[in-house]
Amino acid sequence: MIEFCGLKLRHPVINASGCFDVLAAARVFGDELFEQFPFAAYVSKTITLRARAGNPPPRLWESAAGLINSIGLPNGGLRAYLETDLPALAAALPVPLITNVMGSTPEEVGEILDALEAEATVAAIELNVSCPNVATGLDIGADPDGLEALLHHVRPRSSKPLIVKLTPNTADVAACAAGAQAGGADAVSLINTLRALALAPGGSGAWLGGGSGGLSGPAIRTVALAQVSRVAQRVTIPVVGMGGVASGADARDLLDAGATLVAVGTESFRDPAAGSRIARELDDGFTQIAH
Amino acid sequence: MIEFCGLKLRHPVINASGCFDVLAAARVFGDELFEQFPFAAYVSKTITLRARAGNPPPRLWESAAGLINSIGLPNGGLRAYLETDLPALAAALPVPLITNVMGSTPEEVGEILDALEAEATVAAIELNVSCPNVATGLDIGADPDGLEALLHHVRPRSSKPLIVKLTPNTADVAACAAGAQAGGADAVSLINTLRALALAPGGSGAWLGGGSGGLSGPAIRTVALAQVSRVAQRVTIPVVGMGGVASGADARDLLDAGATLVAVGTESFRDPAAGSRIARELDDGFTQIAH
Amino acid sequence: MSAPFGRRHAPLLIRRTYGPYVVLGAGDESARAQPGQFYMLASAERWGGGDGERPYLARAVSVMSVGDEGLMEFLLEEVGPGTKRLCELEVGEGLLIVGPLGHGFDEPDAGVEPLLVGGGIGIAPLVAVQEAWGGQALLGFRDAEHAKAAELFTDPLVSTDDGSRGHHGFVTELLEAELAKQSRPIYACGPPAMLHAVRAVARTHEVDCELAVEAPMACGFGACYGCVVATVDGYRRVCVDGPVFDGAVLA
Amino acid sequence: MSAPFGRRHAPLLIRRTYGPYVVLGAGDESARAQPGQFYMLASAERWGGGDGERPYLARAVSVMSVGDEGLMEFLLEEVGPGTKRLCELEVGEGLLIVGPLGHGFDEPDAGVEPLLVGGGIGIAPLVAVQEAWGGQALLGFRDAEHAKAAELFTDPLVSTDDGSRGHHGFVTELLEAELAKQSRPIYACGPPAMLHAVRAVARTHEVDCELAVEAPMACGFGACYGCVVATVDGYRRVCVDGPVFDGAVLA
Ligand SMILES: Cc1cc2nc3c(=O)[nH]c(=O)nc-3n(C[C@H](O)[C@H](O)[C@H](O)COP(=O)(O)OP(=O)(O)OC[C@H]3O[C@@H](n4cnc5c(N)ncnc54)[C@H](O)[C@@H]3O)c2cc1C
Ligand SMILES: Cc1cc2nc3c(=O)[nH]c(=O)nc-3n(C[C@H](O)[C@H](O)[C@H](O)COP(=O)(O)OP(=O)(O)OC[C@H]3O[C@@H](n4cnc5c(N)ncnc54)[C@H](O)[C@@H]3O)c2cc1C
Ligand SMILES: Cc1cc2nc3c(=O)[nH]c(=O)nc-3n(C[C@H](O)[C@H](O)[C@H](O)COP(=O)(O)O)c2cc1C
Ligand SMILES: Cc1cc2nc3c(=O)[nH]c(=O)nc-3n(C[C@H](O)[C@H](O)[C@H](O)COP(=O)(O)O)c2cc1C
Ligand code: FES
Ligand code: FES
Repeated sequence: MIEFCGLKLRHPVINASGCFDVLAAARVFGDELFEQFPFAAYVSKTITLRARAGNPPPRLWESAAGLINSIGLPNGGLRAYLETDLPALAAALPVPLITNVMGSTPEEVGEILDALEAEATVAAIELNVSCPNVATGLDIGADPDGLEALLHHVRPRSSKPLIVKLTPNTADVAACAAGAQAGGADAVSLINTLRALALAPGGSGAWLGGGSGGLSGPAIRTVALAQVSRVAQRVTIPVVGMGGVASGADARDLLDAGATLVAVGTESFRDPAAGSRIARELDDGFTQIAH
Repeated sequence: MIEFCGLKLRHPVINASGCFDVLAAARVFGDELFEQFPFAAYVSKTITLRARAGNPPPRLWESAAGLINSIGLPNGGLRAYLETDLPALAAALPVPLITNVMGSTPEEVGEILDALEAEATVAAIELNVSCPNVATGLDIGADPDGLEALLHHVRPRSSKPLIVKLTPNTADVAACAAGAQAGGADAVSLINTLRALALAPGGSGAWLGGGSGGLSGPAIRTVALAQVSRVAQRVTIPVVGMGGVASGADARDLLDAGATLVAVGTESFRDPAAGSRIARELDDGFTQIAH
Repeated sequence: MSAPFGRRHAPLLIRRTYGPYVVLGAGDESARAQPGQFYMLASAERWGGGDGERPYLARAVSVMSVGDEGLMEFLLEEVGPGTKRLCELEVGEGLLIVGPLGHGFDEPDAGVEPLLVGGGIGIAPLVAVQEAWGGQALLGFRDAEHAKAAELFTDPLVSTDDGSRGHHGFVTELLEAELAKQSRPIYACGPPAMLHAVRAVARTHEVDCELAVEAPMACGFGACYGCVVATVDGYRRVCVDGPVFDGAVLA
Repeated sequence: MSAPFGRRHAPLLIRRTYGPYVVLGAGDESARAQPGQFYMLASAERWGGGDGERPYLARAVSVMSVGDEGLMEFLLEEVGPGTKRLCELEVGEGLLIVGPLGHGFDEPDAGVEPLLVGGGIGIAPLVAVQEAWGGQALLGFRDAEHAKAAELFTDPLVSTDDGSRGHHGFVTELLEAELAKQSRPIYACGPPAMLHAVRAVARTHEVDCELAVEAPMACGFGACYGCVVATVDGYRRVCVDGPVFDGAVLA
């Protein structure tokens, strides 16, 4: 049993937000999905106040040992989440639910937190601060002081554990993590995708319908390890490490670097049951070391 | 012929600093190296005021489609460069020489620029601003205002074309590029390596003797493309694009994104003549498109 | 029927070629695919190290045929590093498979023989349709070499772009001719331009058409939201809401 | 003699095994290697997609033997994704090669028969030494299975860690015994601990020793400064200043 922000988890492997739609997967894999549920907690895709259609396709580009996505956070909006998804998740999920949310203003974030406050199904909240600031074009979480100010504003709106999902597109991710902690975060998670670009073969501009995108997968694994290590050395709150995890050894590295939990994103695309495999490999690793 | 900061170059492919030691390569490959010289200009490894031994080994870690290095900028220092390397380079090089320099203070940089001023062999200077700031631990080039201030200080010390090699470990590389231009840079080059970490198998801490390192190679290709594109849209000075270039198509992407020249780093390790191959593939691409 | 959860290892049992196309056969006893469903395929060894240091993700491939005891056959055309690696596999080497996935073709009403309109590699799922429910196959290929894959069908009508085999011209011309004889529903799969033309023909002739569409996919089971196609109801994921859509629903 | 500039393609001509070791042979007519030199090797196809999405860089491999008309033979032991891929290559598949590289062993003085001390895969360059200049081979292996590679030498003395063949113990014990009979220079290659022990023995017996050392390499031609080893003159690049160093020079 692992204790994380008051949640009791069976093992340290959870999914990365936006990389596993448990309701779609249940349609595809049926009950077996829940009998062999791969994650110790389930993190939802990012929910926004209003519905978003997401970016026009193409939304994917395969790069060297990685994937660029420009999905654009499609979701039905807060109301649809409360009315449709949450009851379905409450009925189906064998593990705690962490709801990932984003807002383009502190007010928006606050409104979402207020609405989730009454929902017992929501065990914790992950706040995605990789949303671009309209004024600067930078991620709102890229600036330590701005991040701390945002948290001072929204933190009082929720009594649930609050995980801040940091942006990696910053000069000093450890300072951002410290800002999040100072603002009242209960944990931080990282890394989100690295800003990346793919051009269409033949010189006709950006390939992705949304312009640029975010790089994930093994390509970013060692960047993730560096950022997690820096952050874990700086903050005292727990850290959820992610980025390119594909094996128990990769997960072990993040734990060794100071993470409490590890999240699996892109690897689940290659292997839907990757979460269980990685948890098992981690466990085998422990056993091997113990012997 | 390509015109870059007053230099006339045969094609748009040069080497990335620290990724081709022409004097060592001449010992290995003899005259053939110069007969088939792969680059249109030659960029030296970073030179510092005083000699540096570099980091303790191991200095390399292979990652997914990439390489992490922690070389630590070994070099004989400015004096040895002037006395030993420059005359050898002047005698051997069939292309213009760009000398890459770094200093931990503006005074150090200024001193190096002064010394190079009299050297006719040095066609241009590349200033590496990825050196960590002792106070913050961040790269000195990570902050746009700091970078502009540094340049205001050192720019008057040299009449040679000055290329500023930006750091990618920043929230807003375009703002840094704009700072460099405002400070008087004649061109910018990017990307340098992404901060990355590898742990030794078996849980015994950092693998690299220098602790963390920098990620290069195909893994960072699409991150480089995103940064080059952003920078080229922001500045009016020429841009040297690099990061993961392994083929003419990769080089073409950077040129399409707005670069004037393309630099090849890690790919030369796999194929010492990669520069010529990439220039040829680029050329074939042009011809194909023209037909 | 739902797919077994997770990625499984299946040795390659069959490999044969039809002109430039490669048939791969692997056993998947635990699953039975419906016509129009697909699998995500990767090689078990050395998936990577091709052009641009790819492939990395698995590739979506339609079920071409469901044999006895869960033998699945796939038809492949080499277009990039992923299909190259799959096409190079030898019998005895391993595949990693996830599936069957997606929403396939609807079974035709009793007694109805649909028209199966396929273009190029798009013929693959139509082999499964014909095996399951019959139907008249109308197949368009670049040339006679590619048209060798017509052998996979019973009594197909063939067109080629260069006239080297069958009708010289578009497969939609064969379709027009058949519909002129008898109004029947259409099941189609092929390149976007062909599907577009098929939809126009279906509209004119007021017949139903079901189209199997493609989109770049990362996961194949609804996890990444990457494979969307525009429909009258907004973006839909091809992997879970398709790959087969009613032609009237696509935007 | 300098190496041809650039990376070349060489088809694999020979593959045979000695216990767990694999010999690969490829033609490189334009070059002749000196004993102790090495090549950077990669497979021409599918270099990547192994454990951790590696290999990516080429791998340094000693020249084991230089045959007629530039036939180069290499001896490989599988220890990770790069050597795994190389060991799997089949005759006719392609290698990408850069070399010969590095500073090899110095030719012994006329009439001097050196002692060739090899441990495990470190025996590879000593085969080339014995072919070129003779010498008594003293070889240490884990067990009899590994010791099958002793066949590559003329009249070797063998030790094994488990005593399953030859002397039960360390190869340095064989070395002590030989030096007790006759003082001769040493050429050695093997794991760091063995090289350390060999240096100590050489110092005690006041004989010269040349050691071929290893370091992780990215380029093999002095470009990356990644492969340094500490010497009495500071860090030196193994790929251009070595891989063979005078034992007295290493720090
Ligand atoms: C439901 C479904 C069923 C399918 N059934 C079959 C089938 O039965 N048989 C079959 O052969 N194929 C089938 N396909 C198509 C097959 O999945 C693709 O051809 C395959 O994924 C291509 O991979 P590749 O590596 O060979 O080529 P890629 O290099 O991935 O290129 C394929 C196309 O993708 C684009 N592209 C180029 N580079 C990249 C990049 N870096 N990242 C992303 N896109 C890029 C280009 O438009 C290119 O033409 C199906 C696809 C779907 C969605
Ligand atoms: C001059 C020279 C000559 C050589 N001659 C021979 C020879 O004749 N025959 C032969 O078989 N070998 C030879 N080697 C050794 C050979 O180059 C290595 O065994 C090979 O590079 C290992 O690659 P790999 O992918 O198989 O294993 P890797 O996975 O690269 O592992 C090899 C070792 O590197 C470390 N390592 C693990 N992961 C990584 C990583 N991600 N990045 C970097 N290091 C890692 C570990 O210590 C591991 O034990 C020689 C080496 C040198 C320098
Ligand atoms: C297709 C895709 C969609 C994603 N969607 C979200 C999202 O909605 N919210 C979020 O916070 N992160 C999202 N991410 C980022 C992941 O949660 C994760 O931080 C990142 O992918 C790195 O992990 P990985 O390399 O294991 O994929 C997404 C990533 C991918 C690849
Ligand atoms: C081994 C190694 C050494 C490097 N040394 C330097 C250096 O001395 N100065 C510098 O400005 N950049 C240095 N770099 C960074 C490269 O110049 C280049 O910016 C980076 O590697 C990205 O390009 P690539 O992916 O083509 O290698 C080095 C990179 C590598 C891999
Ligand atoms: S391929 Fe991932 S959602 Fe369809
Ligand atoms: S391996 Fe690059 S300098 Fe030796």
